[in-house]
Parts: sequence; C-alpha cells; structure tokens
Amino acid sequence: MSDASSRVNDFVIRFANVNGTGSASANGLFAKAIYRMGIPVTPKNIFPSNIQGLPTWYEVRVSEKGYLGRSGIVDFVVAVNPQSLEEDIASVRPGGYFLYDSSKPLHRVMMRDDIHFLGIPMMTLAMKNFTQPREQQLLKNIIYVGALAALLDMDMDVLRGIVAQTFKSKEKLIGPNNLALSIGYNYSKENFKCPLDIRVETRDLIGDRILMEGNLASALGAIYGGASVMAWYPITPSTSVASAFEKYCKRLRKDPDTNQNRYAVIQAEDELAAIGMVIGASWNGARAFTATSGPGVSLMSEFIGLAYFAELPAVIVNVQRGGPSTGMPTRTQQADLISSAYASHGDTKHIMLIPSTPTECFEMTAEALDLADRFQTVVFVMSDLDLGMNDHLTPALKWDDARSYDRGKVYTSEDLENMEKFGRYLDVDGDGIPYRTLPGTHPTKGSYFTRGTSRDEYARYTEKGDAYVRNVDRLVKKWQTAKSWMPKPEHLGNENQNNLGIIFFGTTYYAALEAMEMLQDEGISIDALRLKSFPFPEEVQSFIDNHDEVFVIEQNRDAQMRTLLINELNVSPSKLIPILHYDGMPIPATDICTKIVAHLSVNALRNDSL
Amino acid sequence: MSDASSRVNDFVIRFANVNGTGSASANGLFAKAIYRMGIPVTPKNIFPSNIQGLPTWYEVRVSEKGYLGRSGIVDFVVAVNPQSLEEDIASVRPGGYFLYDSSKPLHRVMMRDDIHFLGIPMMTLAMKNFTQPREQQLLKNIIYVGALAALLDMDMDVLRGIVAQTFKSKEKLIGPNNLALSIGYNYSKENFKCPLDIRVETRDLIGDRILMEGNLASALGAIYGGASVMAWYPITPSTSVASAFEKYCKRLRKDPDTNQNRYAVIQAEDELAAIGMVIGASWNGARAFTATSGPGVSLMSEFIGLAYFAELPAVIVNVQRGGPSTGMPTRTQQADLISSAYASHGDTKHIMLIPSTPTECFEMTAEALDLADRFQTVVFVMSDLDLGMNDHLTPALKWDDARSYDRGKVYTSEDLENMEKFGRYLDVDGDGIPYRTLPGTHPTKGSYFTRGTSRDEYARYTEKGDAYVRNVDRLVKKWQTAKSWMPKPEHLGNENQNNLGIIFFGTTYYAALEAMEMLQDEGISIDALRLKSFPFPEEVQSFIDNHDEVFVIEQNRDAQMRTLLINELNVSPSKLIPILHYDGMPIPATDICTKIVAHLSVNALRNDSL
Amino acid sequence: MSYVKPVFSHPELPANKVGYRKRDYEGAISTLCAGCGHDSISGAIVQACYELSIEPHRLAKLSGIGCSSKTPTYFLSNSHGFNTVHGRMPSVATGATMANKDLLYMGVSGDGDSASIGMGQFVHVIRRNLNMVYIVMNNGCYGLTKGQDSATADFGSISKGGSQNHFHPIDLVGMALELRASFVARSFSGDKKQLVPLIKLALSHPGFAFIDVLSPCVTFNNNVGSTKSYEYIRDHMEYPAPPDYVPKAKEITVDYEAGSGTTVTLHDGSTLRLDKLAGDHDPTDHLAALRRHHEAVANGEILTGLFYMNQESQTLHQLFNTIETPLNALTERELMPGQTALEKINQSFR
Amino acid sequence: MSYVKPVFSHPELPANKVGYRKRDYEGAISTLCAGCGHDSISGAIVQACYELSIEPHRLAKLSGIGCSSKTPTYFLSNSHGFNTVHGRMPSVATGATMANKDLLYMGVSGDGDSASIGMGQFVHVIRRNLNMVYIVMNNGCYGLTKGQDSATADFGSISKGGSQNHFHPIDLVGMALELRASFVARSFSGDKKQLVPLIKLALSHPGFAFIDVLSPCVTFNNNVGSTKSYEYIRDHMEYPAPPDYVPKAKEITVDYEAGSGTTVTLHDGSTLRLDKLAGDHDPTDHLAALRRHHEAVANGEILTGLFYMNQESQTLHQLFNTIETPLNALTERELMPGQTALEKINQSFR
Ligand SMILES: Cc1ncc(C[n+]2csc(CCOP(=O)(O)OP(=O)(O)O)c2C)c(N)n1
Ligand SMILES: Cc1ncc(C[n+]2csc(CCOP(=O)(O)OP(=O)(O)O)c2C)c(N)n1
Ligand code: SF4
Ligand code: SF4
Ligand SMILES: [Mg+2]
Ligand SMILES: [Mg+2]
Repeated sequence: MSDASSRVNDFVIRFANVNGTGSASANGLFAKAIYRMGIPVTPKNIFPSNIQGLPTWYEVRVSEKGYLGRSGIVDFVVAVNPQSLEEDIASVRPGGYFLYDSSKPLHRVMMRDDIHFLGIPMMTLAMKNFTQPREQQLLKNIIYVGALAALLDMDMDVLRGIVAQTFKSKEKLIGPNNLALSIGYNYSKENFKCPLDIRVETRDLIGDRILMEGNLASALGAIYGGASVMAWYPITPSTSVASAFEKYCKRLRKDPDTNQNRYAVIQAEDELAAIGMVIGASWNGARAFTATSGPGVSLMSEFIGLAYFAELPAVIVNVQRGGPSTGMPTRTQQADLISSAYASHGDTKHIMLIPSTPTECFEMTAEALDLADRFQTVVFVMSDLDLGMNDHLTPALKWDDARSYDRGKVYTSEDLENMEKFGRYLDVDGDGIPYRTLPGTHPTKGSYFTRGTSRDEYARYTEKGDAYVRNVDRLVKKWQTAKSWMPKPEHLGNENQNNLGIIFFGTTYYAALEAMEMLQDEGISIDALRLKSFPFPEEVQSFIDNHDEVFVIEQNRDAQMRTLLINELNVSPSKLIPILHYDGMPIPATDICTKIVAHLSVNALRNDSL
Repeated sequence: MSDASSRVNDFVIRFANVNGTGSASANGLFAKAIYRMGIPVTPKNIFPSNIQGLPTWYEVRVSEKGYLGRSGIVDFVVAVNPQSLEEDIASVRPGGYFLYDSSKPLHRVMMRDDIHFLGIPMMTLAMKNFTQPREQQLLKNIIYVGALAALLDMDMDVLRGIVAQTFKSKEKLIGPNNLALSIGYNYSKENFKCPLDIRVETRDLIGDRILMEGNLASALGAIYGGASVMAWYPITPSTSVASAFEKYCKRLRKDPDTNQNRYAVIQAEDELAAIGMVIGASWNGARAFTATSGPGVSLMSEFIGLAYFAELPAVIVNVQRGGPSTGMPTRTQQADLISSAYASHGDTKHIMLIPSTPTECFEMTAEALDLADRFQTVVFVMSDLDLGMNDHLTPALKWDDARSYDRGKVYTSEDLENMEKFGRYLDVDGDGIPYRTLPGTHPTKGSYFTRGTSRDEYARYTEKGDAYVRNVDRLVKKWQTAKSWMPKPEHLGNENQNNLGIIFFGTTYYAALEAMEMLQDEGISIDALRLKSFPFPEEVQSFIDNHDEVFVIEQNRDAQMRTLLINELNVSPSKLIPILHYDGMPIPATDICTKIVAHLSVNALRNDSL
Repeated sequence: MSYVKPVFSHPELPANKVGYRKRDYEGAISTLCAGCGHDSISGAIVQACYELSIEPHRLAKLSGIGCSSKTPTYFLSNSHGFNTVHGRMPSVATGATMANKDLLYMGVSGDGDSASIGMGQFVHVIRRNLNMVYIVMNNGCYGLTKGQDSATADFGSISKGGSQNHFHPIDLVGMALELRASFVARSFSGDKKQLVPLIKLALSHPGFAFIDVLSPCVTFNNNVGSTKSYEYIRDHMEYPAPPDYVPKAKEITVDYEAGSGTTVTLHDGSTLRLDKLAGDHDPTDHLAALRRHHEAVANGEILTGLFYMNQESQTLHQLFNTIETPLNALTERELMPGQTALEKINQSFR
Repeated sequence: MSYVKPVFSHPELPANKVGYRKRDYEGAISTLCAGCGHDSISGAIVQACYELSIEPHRLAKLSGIGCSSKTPTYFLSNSHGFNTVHGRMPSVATGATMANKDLLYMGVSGDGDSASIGMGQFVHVIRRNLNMVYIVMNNGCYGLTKGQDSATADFGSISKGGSQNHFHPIDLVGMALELRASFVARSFSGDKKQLVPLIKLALSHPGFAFIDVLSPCVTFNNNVGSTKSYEYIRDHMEYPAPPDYVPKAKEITVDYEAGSGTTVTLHDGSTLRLDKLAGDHDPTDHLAALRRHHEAVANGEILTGLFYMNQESQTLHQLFNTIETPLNALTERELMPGQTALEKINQSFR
C-alpha cells in the first residue's frame, strides 16, 4: 500500500475507455514510456467480450520496487468512458486522482470529497485542433497522455521518440500525435500544479528486460523449438499465439531461395480438427502444436486420450480463461488444471509445463516440443489470459544456437535394417518409453498400425487382459521417468524448515513474491516454491515434507492444484491450505497476504483456546 | 475355491464359441435352466469387438452359496471354437472337465493329463439329424446343452419348458430344438458316467429375483422415471440402453386412443449432438437422458460444462468400458470416475449415482431424473459393461404407483403472476438452488436468457468479478445441499470400529462380499461400505474416520475413487489403500482377498521389524 | 467510428392482432458495433414477429456463439432465449422442439458457427426437417474473435489482417438445397423489404426453414476485395423469387399478371404469392432451384430470395408420430406405466 | 453362416515395376464377416496399388472407427496405418499430409464415420482439397455397433431390427460435388472391373479424390426393403463414365470412336481415357456432373463411375506454398532462426 512519501514511481493508473475507440495505442504509449524511463511497469488490459462500444480498462502499475503483480488498489483514474463513470469514480482510493474529459461537465452527485478531480476538455481540445472526426477521436486519447506527462512529470522526449518509432512508415501521423501530446501537456501545465505528488522519475531498473506478451513469446518458442505445423481454431485468449506464430514464420521461416514456406498454419474448422491435425502431423514426424483455451480442451478430450494411449506427441498451449463453460472469456483464471492433467476418459495423465513469464512461455513451449517427442505424449503449456494477452516485463529471450532438438526415440531405416524384429510398444530401455518409426522409413521393416485400442508390444490388436495390463503399467513407468525430466521448481524465500511454506505457479508468481515481502514486514517469514510442471519432480515432495503447513495459492475455486498435489504425492490434505482467488482478475498481493494472515490468526486463536 | 465335496451347485462353466454362430441362445438357455432350477447363477459374456468369426466366451457361475461375482477359476469348459482351443484347454483348473466337438479329433499334443476330456461329435450328430446347414450350425449348440443336462444332472423338463416358451411364436422350431437336446443328452448318457461329480441339484434359492441385464433395467428406470426424450449415439456397451428404451416405450408409452408416441428417441449424429438434444429438451421441461460410454463422455465435455454452469438438468447413463481412448471396447472397467465427476474445463463437479445391480440401475436411473430436475445439473448413472450387458440375478423391479416425480423448483405462470421480479439465479431458499421457468410459461414475466457465460442473479450477462464469485459460490452451496439428497451408502459386514474397512462400489459388490467371507475364513474381520453416489454423504466421512485403514477396491489403474475420496473428504491418503484390478475382466473375489492379505502381511512384517 | 446505433424504437405503431405493439418485440440495447449488419436482421425479426402477431412468449430463440449469436438478446425480450455453445445450437434446438412442439423456434447462427464448427449439426438438423427457422447471419468472417476468415469467405478475398483466403467458400444455400431442406432462402441484411417477408414466410413454414442472410461485418470484413462488403453485395444481388407476404385478413390487391405467380397457402392460413417473373423461378421445383443456384455460383452472381419450399415435407414430430400434447406437459399418469406392467416385465425375466 | 472368407492370395502374379508381387500388398487376415463388401474393396485397393507399382511403404493408410475402418489392417501390411477415432480421420490425414507431402495417403471410412459423426471433417477436408484418396465403404448402416441406420440409409428402408428409416439419405457424392471436390466417383464393392481403375485414377489424382463405394453389410443390411442390399444395387446401377486406366508403358489400343472421349494426362504421366458415350457425361464439366447427379437422385437411379475430376485444382501444399522438402525432414538448420534474429526481436520489444 503506497503512502505519500513513496508515490514516486509507485502507483497504479487506470484508463477507462470504450473499446473500439483506438485507446489501446495511446495507453500502450503511456506504458512504453514508463518502461523507457527505466521504471518497472506492468500494464493489464481488462476488456469485454465484444468488439466495440463497451467499457474497457487498462491498468498500469508503476513500481520502483519492481513489483509486477496486480496491486488491487487504484491511485489514479483516467476516465474517458461516460458509461462507466460512476464505477470509475468509486474505484479510486481515497486521496487519489480522477482525470476526466470535462468537455461535458461531471454531474455533481457523482463527485467524491476524498479524491482529486482533474477535468480536461479533451474532446473540445481535439475538435479545436483537428478536423477529421476519426482523427479527433484518436488524438483525444493522445491528449490525455500528454496531460499525464505533465501531471506525472514524464519525459516528453521519450514519448515523442515512441511516437516517431511507431509511425516510422506513416510519417504524416507524427506531427498530429506530437501536437496532441503538447496540447495535453500544456493544458495541464497551465491549469494544474504539476507535477503531482504521484509522479515518475527516470531510473535504470529495467536491465535486459523487454515488454512482451506471453502469447507472442509462446509463438516464438514454437518457432525456435522447431514446430513446423500449427493447427488451431480461434478462441480468446489463445488466438494471438496463432497469429504471432504465422507472422513470425513469415519473417523467419521462408526458404531464402524459393520464398517457399517452411511451415504450415491451418485454421481448422474446430478444436477437434485442430488437435487431430496436430496428432496426424506428429505421427508423421513433424513437430506440431495447437493453442486453445478451456472450451477447446474440452472438445479435444477424446483425441487427447488417443494421443496418450497410442503414444503420439502433441503440444497444446492452453491459455486459460474464466470458466466453466463459455464463462468469462475475457477474464483470467487457472482453472483448467484438472481438466488438462487428467483429460479424457479412462486412466490418463498428461504432462503440463507452467510458465510464469513470457520468457518462460518462450522456453517452455520450445521445451514442450522436446518433451512431447521424448515421451510420445501430450504436453500442455498452461498459460493464462493474464500472461498471454498482457505485456509483461520479462528477461530478453535467449536461444543457444548449438542446441539441438530432442526428437526422442525414433528408429531410422538403418536401425531397422540391423534389427531382428521391431516392436512398437516394447520397453527396450526399461524406462517405459518405446521406440517409434515414421511412416515411409523402410520398405519392409518398421511399419505398424497405430490405434487407440489395446494392443500388444508389437502393436497387434489384442483383447487379452495381461497384454493390456503390461501396456498401461508401462505407461505408468513412463510417467515415473518423466518426473526427472521436468523443469525443477523454483525455490524462493527463506529456508525455514518445519514451518510455513507457500506453493504457487504461473501468473501468481509476482503477486506471491510481493505478498511474501508484505508478510515479512508483518514478521511472518515464509518459505516458497514455485511449481513449473506436472508431474511434480522430487523437490516438490520434499518441500511439502519439510514444512508443517503449506499454503497453495491458486486462481480457481476448487483448489485444483492442491488436488493434484494430494493425489500425486500422497500428501495429507490437512497440511495444504488453499488460498484461492477466482473473480477473473489477476490475483493481487494484498489478497494473498490477507488470507494467509487470517488463517494464521484463526489458528493462533484456536491453539490459544486449547 | 471349490473342493470335491462342494461341487454340487458350485462351479464355473465356460463356453468357448465363435461369434456370429448363434451360440448366444444356446448358452442363454443353459443359464436360464439353472436359474429355473432355483440355483443362483451368474453368466458373463466375454466377446470381441467384431461381428463374426472371432472367439467369444460365455462364463457361467453356479453357486449354491449365492456368490454372484466372478470366481476367476474355471471348472468346466465347453469348447466349440477351434481357434481358441489351446487357450481354452489351458484355462481349465486341474481336475476339471473339457467338453469338445470330437467330429474332428483333438491334436494329441494339446491334451493335458490333469483334466478330463469329454469328446462328443457334435457337428457329426447335427449333420446326421438335420438337413439345412444353418439348422445344423445352430442346433449343434443345442446338442451340447443336452449333453450338459446329462453330465450335470439338469432337469430336462426345465430345458424343454424354456424351449417351448422361447419359440412360442415359431412353433415349428420347438421339435428340432428338443430333438437336439435329446441327442446330446442321450449321447452323454451312453458314453459317459453321468452325472459327473460336478453337477446341479434343484433348490429354491432364487426368491423374488429375476435374471436381467443392467442396460435394460436402466431403460426401464428411465421410462418409469418419466423420461420422454432420449437422444443417443451407438457405442458399445451402452447401445442396448437405447434399444431397450425404445422397445419398451413402444409397448408402454403409446397413447391408447391415437397410438401416438408419448416419447421420442433420436439417434443423434454423434455424442455432442446427443447431449445437446438432452440439454435442449430439459431446458424446455421434458425429462431427457442419454446413454454412452467413455469416448462419448469425452466428446460431451463441453456441453456438460454448459449444463453445470447454466444449471440445466441432464441425465447421462455412462456404461463404462475399458479405456483409455477406444481402449478395450468389449471389456469392463470403472475408469471414468474422474472424467465424469469433474468433466469439462473450469471449476465443475457433477453428481454420480453408482448402481451395483440391475435393480439399482432401474432405481437410480429413475432417481437420476428426479435429482437432475431438483439440482438443475448433470447427473451421471455410472454403470459398466459387466453390469450393463450381462444378465444378473437381481431383485424384481418395484415401483410405487403413488410416487410422483420431483420436478424441482419450477415457477408456474401463477407463481410469476404473484411475483415482483423473477431472478433466475437468485438463491431464494438459501440452499443454493435457484428457481427456473420454462419457455412459454407467462406472456411478460419469467423469460430470461440461458447462457454459458457469467451472469448476475437476474440472468443478465456480466463480467463483474463479484457477481461471478457470488454465482460460483452458490454452486458450491448447491453441491453441499446435494450431499444430503444422495442415496445413503450401504454398510455391510461388521462394525469393527478403529480397525480395517473396505470401500467399494458398482460391480465390485458381489466379489467384495465374497472376499469378505474369504477373509473372515482366514480370521480377518473387515467392515465394509458400499458407495452409491458422488458427492459422498456424511456417512462416508464417518466410516473412514472410524477406521485405521481402509481398502478402496476399484476396477481401474489410477485409483480414481480414492482420488475423489481424498479430494472431497480431506482424508489422509496414507489411510486409503488402493486395491486395483484393471485387466478388463470383472474383478474376482480371490483377487481382492489375495491383495488385502498381501498388504496385511507386509504390514505385519514391517511392524515386527520395528 | 462515427456510426450511429440503430435503435428499434419507432413512432408508436398500432397494436397487432394479439394486442402487442412493436416495442414489445424488441430486446436489450445491442452491444454490437454500430452499423453491424446483424442489428438490421434483428430489426427484421422484430418486424416480422410483430406483423405476424406472434405472442412473444410462444417463441423460443436459440443461438450458438459469436456476434451473430448474441443477437437474440437484442430482440424479443419476452421470449426465452438460449445462447448455447459454439456451433451446437441445432442439437439444443432439436431437443427443445422434441420437448415442446407448440412453441415457435427461431435459431440464429453465424457463418463460423454453422459452416465450420457447426457443420455437422447444420447438416443433420436439415436432414431431420426440424420445425424451426434457422437464420445464418453470414459475414464471411469470425466477428467476435476479430476477423479471421470463415468457411464462407470468398476465394481470394482479403481479410482485415491483409491475408488472402485460399479456399472456395462453402455455399450454405447450396448445402441446404443438396440436403433437401424444405425451405431455402437467401437475403441481405440491408434489404428489409425482402428480408421481413422471408422471415414471416419462414416462421409460417412447417419444417426446417433456412435463411442465409448476407450481413456485412463493418469492423472486419468491409474491405475492398471482400465480396461480403456492403458495396459488393449491393452491386451483385439478383432476386430469384421475391416473396410478398399477405396476411389473410387483408385482400390481395397487388396486381400480378395472371398465370405469372404461384400462390401458396401457408400453415396459418395466410397466403403467399411468389413472383415467377422475376427470375422465372418456381420455388416448388427442387431441381430447378439446384440448377439456378449452381448456375449463379458459376456466374459469380449472388442470388437472393426464396429458392425452394416444400410444404408437404414431414416435420420431425410427424415422422416420429409423437402425441399432440407437448411431451413436456405429460404427467406421471401418461408417463409412468405402473407396477402392474412392471410385474409383467419382471415375469418375462424369470 | 456358410460364406467363405475371401483370401487375397492368388496364383502368383509377376512382380510389378518396383519389384513387388501382389502378396506384398496384402494385409492381415480379415476379421470381418464372411461376404462383407468391405473385404472386396480391400481386395480392389490391393490390386490397384499392385498395378500402379506403388511402393507399399510410401503409402500411409488412415481410417476412423467401424468395420470399414478396420480394413486398413487387411491390406498393405508394409504401409504405416492409423486407426484414429470415430469420424475424425480427415483431420489426422490433414496433419499427416502437411508433415510429409511425399507419401501417398489412403483414407478409408464408413458411412457412419463420414456422414454422421464425421460430417464436419468430411466437408472441410474436401474444402481444403487435401491430396489424398478418400474411400467411404458405404453400407447404409452401422456395422460394428450392430446395424443401426446410418445417415446414408435410404428413406423407408427397413433395418435388421425391423424399424423403418424416417429420413432422406445424405448423398455423399452430392455433397462432394456441391463442395467442389476435385475428384468425385462412386462404385460398388462387387464391381472390381470398375472399382480398381477408379482407385488407380484416384491415387494418381493430385488433390482430394473421393470414392463412395456401395458395400453391402451382409449381416445387418442385406434385407429386403434396404436399397443397399446386393440385389438392389445390382438392379439399379447405372454407369455415367466408366474409366479405363492404361499405364503409360502400354499403348492405348482400345477403340473408342474419335471425338467421343476425353484423354486426361495423369499426375504420374500415364493417361486416362474416359468414355463419354456411356452416359454421355464429360467428367470435367462440373455443372453437368451436378445435373446428372441430381436427376439420377430424382429418378431413383444409382449412378456409378467418375462424376467429376478437376486436375487443375490446387492442393493444400500448393495453396500454402510450402517448401519442396517434406516438413518432417527439416532440421534445426532450417527451422531454428538463431540467436541473432531473436535479439532483433527482443530489440523491437524494448
Ligand atoms: C468451442 C469454442 N471455440 C471457439 C470459440 C471462440 N469463438 C467465439 S465466436 C467465434 C466465431 C464466431 O464467428 P461467427 O459464427 O461467424 O459469428 P460472427 O461473430 O461473425 O457473427 C469463435 C471462434 C468458442 N466460443 N467456443
Ligand atoms: C466417439 C465414438 N462414438 C461411438 C463409437 C462406436 N462406434 C464404433 S463403429 C461405429 C459406427 C460405424 O459405422 P460405419 O462408419 O458406417 O462403419 P461400418 O461398421 O458400417 O463399416 C460406432 C458408432 C465410437 N467408437 N466412438
Ligand atoms: S465485429 Fe463485425 S460482426 Fe461483430 S458486431 Fe462488429 S460489425 Fe458486427
Ligand atoms: S457387420 Fe456388416 S459391415 Fe461389419 S463386417 Fe459384418 S458384414 Fe461387414
Ligand atoms: Mg461470421
Ligand atoms: Mg456403415
């Protein structure tokens, strides 16, 4: 919680707009400028499930201390949407600021005494200075950015630099944008005491970090990881994985001589077809993936079971959104854990990698392609709307050019030539992973029949119980093997054995880190583990074993990760305390902190009364 | 295990046939005759996933003691399939009998010293006595039934009575069938010492029980429960639910005046459509259901989430088969528990009723229709292939004619008339269950928009986090309410608090009862609970609390019910010992017994070495 | 964006036969983009229901997912609505009509919803001749997910993103004709004069009535090169058989030449006169409808109007011989056969 | 049941151009019912591949679920096979061809598999003009699940269970024509003389080649009243354009009248001569194909032979402009753009 003295580089500003009015670029300009001023910044889009005319918000956290989670408190609102005015006014913390378009006067009754109202006649100014209605509409937004520059003491050169870069190829737009910036800037200088107590100061706190969306990073991970076939069906919030994959493939995956494509992107007719295409391509030896969200995963269930049982690689980037059903398609949750981990009927288990940052989206999507080949199975990359569709401050992407792909166990023509008899489902190496062959490899050896029905080690259909049991037990062995191939969880915080621990994963990362500091401030020292995968590596078991009480923080209602932990690690449920947040907004640190403190004091009370 | 003295009314006989050769009716005749002689009998079909020409078995357990589970030991084989001869000979227990068609001599090397071979030239006899090839083929099967009558000392009048009844409308078939019976009977009398030590004796142990398949009983349950719309897609082993529903509707649900149908059965284009139709019909106030198996449930996942979230009744009879994927389509498992209980993405939970007998299939399918209306949600009836497609000795079906359907909370036109404002998702009664209205009820009040997206209490679309949370929290409350409406679990065995318990469900019932007796014989006294539902009523929690160690017996690999118990009841996993059987054949009592004994002795050893 | 949203409140029109005014057929305020073709279709539905004097609560409206599928919120707010899942509205509608044959069913879908994810259900609902009106608001793109090509996008058309469509469009009218839908029409969102009578006709048709309505997406598919833009459609429209709906109460005064038209008696007793001259097309001739359609496709024409109508076809309820009473109104007395019957069944398993 | 199973071992035929004998194209022993039409189609596939001198391992065979979908086990055991899930083979085939354009793809499906659960994928694989042969073994019923009516069952036909089908059949040839499949044919399992050349032609066709093969189910759909029984089909067959496949090595000696035939050069360089006389049908004329088909349907005729073929159509790989090397053969060198490119990307996000 920010107090007066710390308001330099420490506040949250929220832009209230109407969607489809071009506010996104203005708001992005603002966030980018903070970034370029060297100050950690975290913007979040809160948008409706429609295309035009409804309220949309853009919430930017500026944090000298480097807190990148959502704070949950709003210090400053820029309001240019009459529909949501009331709500927007209510959202400002006492003592905060409310900047609005005073072209039309604010209704008296809406005013609050405990916040500062800053009126700027944005539309009037825009209409006075620009002629085209469309231009007026768009530049009105730039005017408020200019106003903020004065109010918050931002570097106008940085802003102008971004404008120049943005319109490099449409140069005639640079002038009007800069003019709009100045109009807002000057109006503020003339009418308000600038800067406010809430303001920014240039720093050098960014290091090698970039500002990128998770979906774009996943797409790049797929490209670097060697995916050559992508099949998908549009669904929010995963769509931009596909569009970014295609966009960057066009740049990076053309044959330089023929200009032909080294990739294929197929917009499928639905999600069942999308995963079917992925499975077909993987069966045939190309790296393939899809991106989708909850409803898509539900539709893919049958095929996912086929890939598990017939042992075919398939990578699914699951950008989770608010469920169940169509749910809250433009809100975030981590509520597809069970439905992904155990997707499909029968006894099935699937690998999940869980990124927390765009950088990890990049790395884990590439790694997922390796793991899918290695284990000949489905690998989920469990992203979410918050991670996928918002810009995050994240380490620059890196790739070791010497790295080669792990294609897993695939027999070549020569291998087959030197072999007595090929058995597709033989456990040759004792690790549960069989060898496969690709169609077309060898004229007489290596062909087999892939199917979702039970079969023996030589891929021959069988209804014999013992052959079935051997096969599914081998799948369990493969699962055991997978554990040691998973990325290690990240151990954070103190090594306070036998006391309190927290476990979290994915986009809860930064809020949890902040919450840990808050708790420390209240004298509660806590140890932490960030999960990165399912199945859980050994370290997760020992972390839980080494603590008396472990809070599991999740963004879903039913404590789904806790269920997975209990079930897979045979942990006593009483040891794992669920800390849940599931209203569709990214979890704020305060929420975690409050809930842990509440639990601890209730427990303290209980112990007292014993 | 049967010893020499107890072989009267205590043995297993296995018929090895080729499918598509008409053996089913001959084998059914045999089982029915045992039933009519007043002896408990349990037949099981073990059939391939094809239509004609592959091995198929019919295994009949005859048990004076009333054991109705699979025994796992075969005392007598009737072999008329050359393809499976070797395997069939190997399957007989030492000292057992092997009856075969000696029209072609048996290969020497196949003979075993430790069993009795009984050769009857069945095909030769059939060809000598009958002229048409088809007749010869079919009546060859009746010949072996006649032979068994002599060998096992069966009542020929009972057999002839069944023949007469079966061919009531095709009278000219009665003669040849009786002739075939006599041919087999006489041949045995003349060539073997009849009866054998394995044999039957008339008893009166059946009481009011009938011999019926679970799927047929489910279909009748749906009829009595008031389902008027059924939508389905063919899939083994659920298909016969639909065909029986249609067949009995034709008899029982015609308008006597117009001969018009009081039902509609739609063969859908796939499972997605089938569940969509059920949801559409329920939304519109008709009772509707579908029947399917694992792959179908996977395909239904998205729609199941819609029904959960939009709160629409839907009954799904899930006749489980061997998974994952297409798996073992003609084998049995209980491996769809997790995929049904938590079907669909997001935070979802669904009610499951778990019948153990055809009688319960009848009752629970009817009850499911009530519960689906009451809770406006999906209710699964978790049957399986063993229960659904095999005849079982089961209490006669009963229906209280005074019983009325629980249609749940539905506002009438008058209710609406007297109401200020209708709120579709208001928790009026504080039990989490809202009131609904049916389309067309009232001209101006009561209409609302059903959707899978989040909405407020008045069914208005909203993206507001607090409205969402109120809604999904109410769904949790509804779930709590549901617990007390579930059928109570059945408490069996001893009340040995603080000691050993077993938990089982569904078709494990009879094997578990038999295993308990076996354990008792070995001095191990065990307490037992049969689950009938998910969510678990209070009694389940206290049963587990009251025992130190509880074995959970399931027919799947991953101990899925144990997962549900741990997760929903916060039980310590170490307390629940999984006893698993998953080769696709019904679980035998010996298997349960051996595994429990093994666990106990390992533990005893461990304790000793402390 | 300076479009003005169409609002469906008009100078107060008189009450219709069942005593409702036009505003009684309206819905919530649209949240679609200003100028979206879909809003015009909603307006046409409002107008048609008003003119037909349908009691709003005796109609149920169903849709899938998409901008188009949102529209049922924007018309007939006194009707029950069901926004199902993407592409699967036909199955829900099938169950609904089975449960209650006495309501009218209005299904609304998009081209993504029906021609891609929903293609299987679309085909099968036609095959079953379900008694419903099925409108596809066809904009050649995925509006709600921001402008991807749909399966009805024209070969070579350029999407907002700038990429060219590689595939030939699926022609939903062609599909419906091939599948013997009992009523097949096409119209244009901007042509209320044609659309309103078509919807009325469809609502009066016993069986499956399909209307493919071209409905430009002003945000994502109104670009040059797209053949589903306003301009393109207006320039390429052809009418095969413009229907003129005349309620029975009014006399037919329009002066068609004798012998040039077909008069069809509708389900509710009112009559429809189809102009054979314009396009020389007899909408009861299935082969002719197929021929005209395929020739138009080959010539790059967009034919609108009524292609085919078969009033003799049997609806699903007729085929299934279901009872007159809606199934959802049956009680224990009609549904539950009783213990005596059950005991007979038991007996057959002894 | 006294049928004898067809066994595909024949008096040893000579090795073909690539050195394989006919038995090298056979598969495991069929477990279908003796007499099942599907087995004859398997035999025709064996024969066609042998005659075309296809290297068995350069062909991949895919199917859905059903008796028909089991057949890939019964032919070409040196080919990789994939028995996918019910109705979804087209998507798997799509992924497979994308990964490796250099193999031949043979898809086998049933009428349940393609016309019901798989209808959506069937429509869309046609739309994409995937380079594959797609055979539907069409028996008008669900064989493997014991004889329910399928969506291609004829109106009024009586199923084994004795119930009458209420619905009009979906005509897969009509669907394929409507959707502009680039090769559309129909044949009959019992007519090897027609079927083998059609399969060869299909295998040589660049693009989607669809063959609807009527294939009686002897166990469940060979009843009187069923129009898919042996007898019915034999009595009602009509040939629009019997193809006669002539490998290039051999000279064309058959004596067609000048001007009466169309000679098409196939993908592999061999030529096909189509008889226009029989049925007076030019299979390169799409409108004519549609017309003949619809007229035949109206007259209750079952037309077999080649309806339509468009050798100019672009396959999915051409449309997508993918590289000559199969995608599955690309290595890190071609796939991975390197750290330098990545750093440039990073820079654009600073
Ligand atoms: C299973 C599933 N997949 C994807 C989506 C995402 N989605 C919502 S609307 C839509 C397309 C809508 O296109 P169309 O039906 O043409 O409607 P329009 O918006 O163009 O009117 C998609 C793909 C979804 N809601 N559900
Ligand atoms: C998802 C799913 N639903 C249902 C089934 C059951 N099933 C197996 S084969 C089949 C129908 C096959 O019919 P068809 O494709 O015509 O093949 P045929 O056996 O007639 O050759 C069905 C419904 C299944 N395997 N998977
Ligand atoms: S995006 Fe297109 S279809 Fe959707 S509301 Fe806007 S104009 Fe209409
Ligand atoms: S059931 Fe029919 S389709 Fe299946 S194998 Fe037998 S004859 Fe062929
Ligand atoms: Mg659209
Ligand atoms: Mg079939």
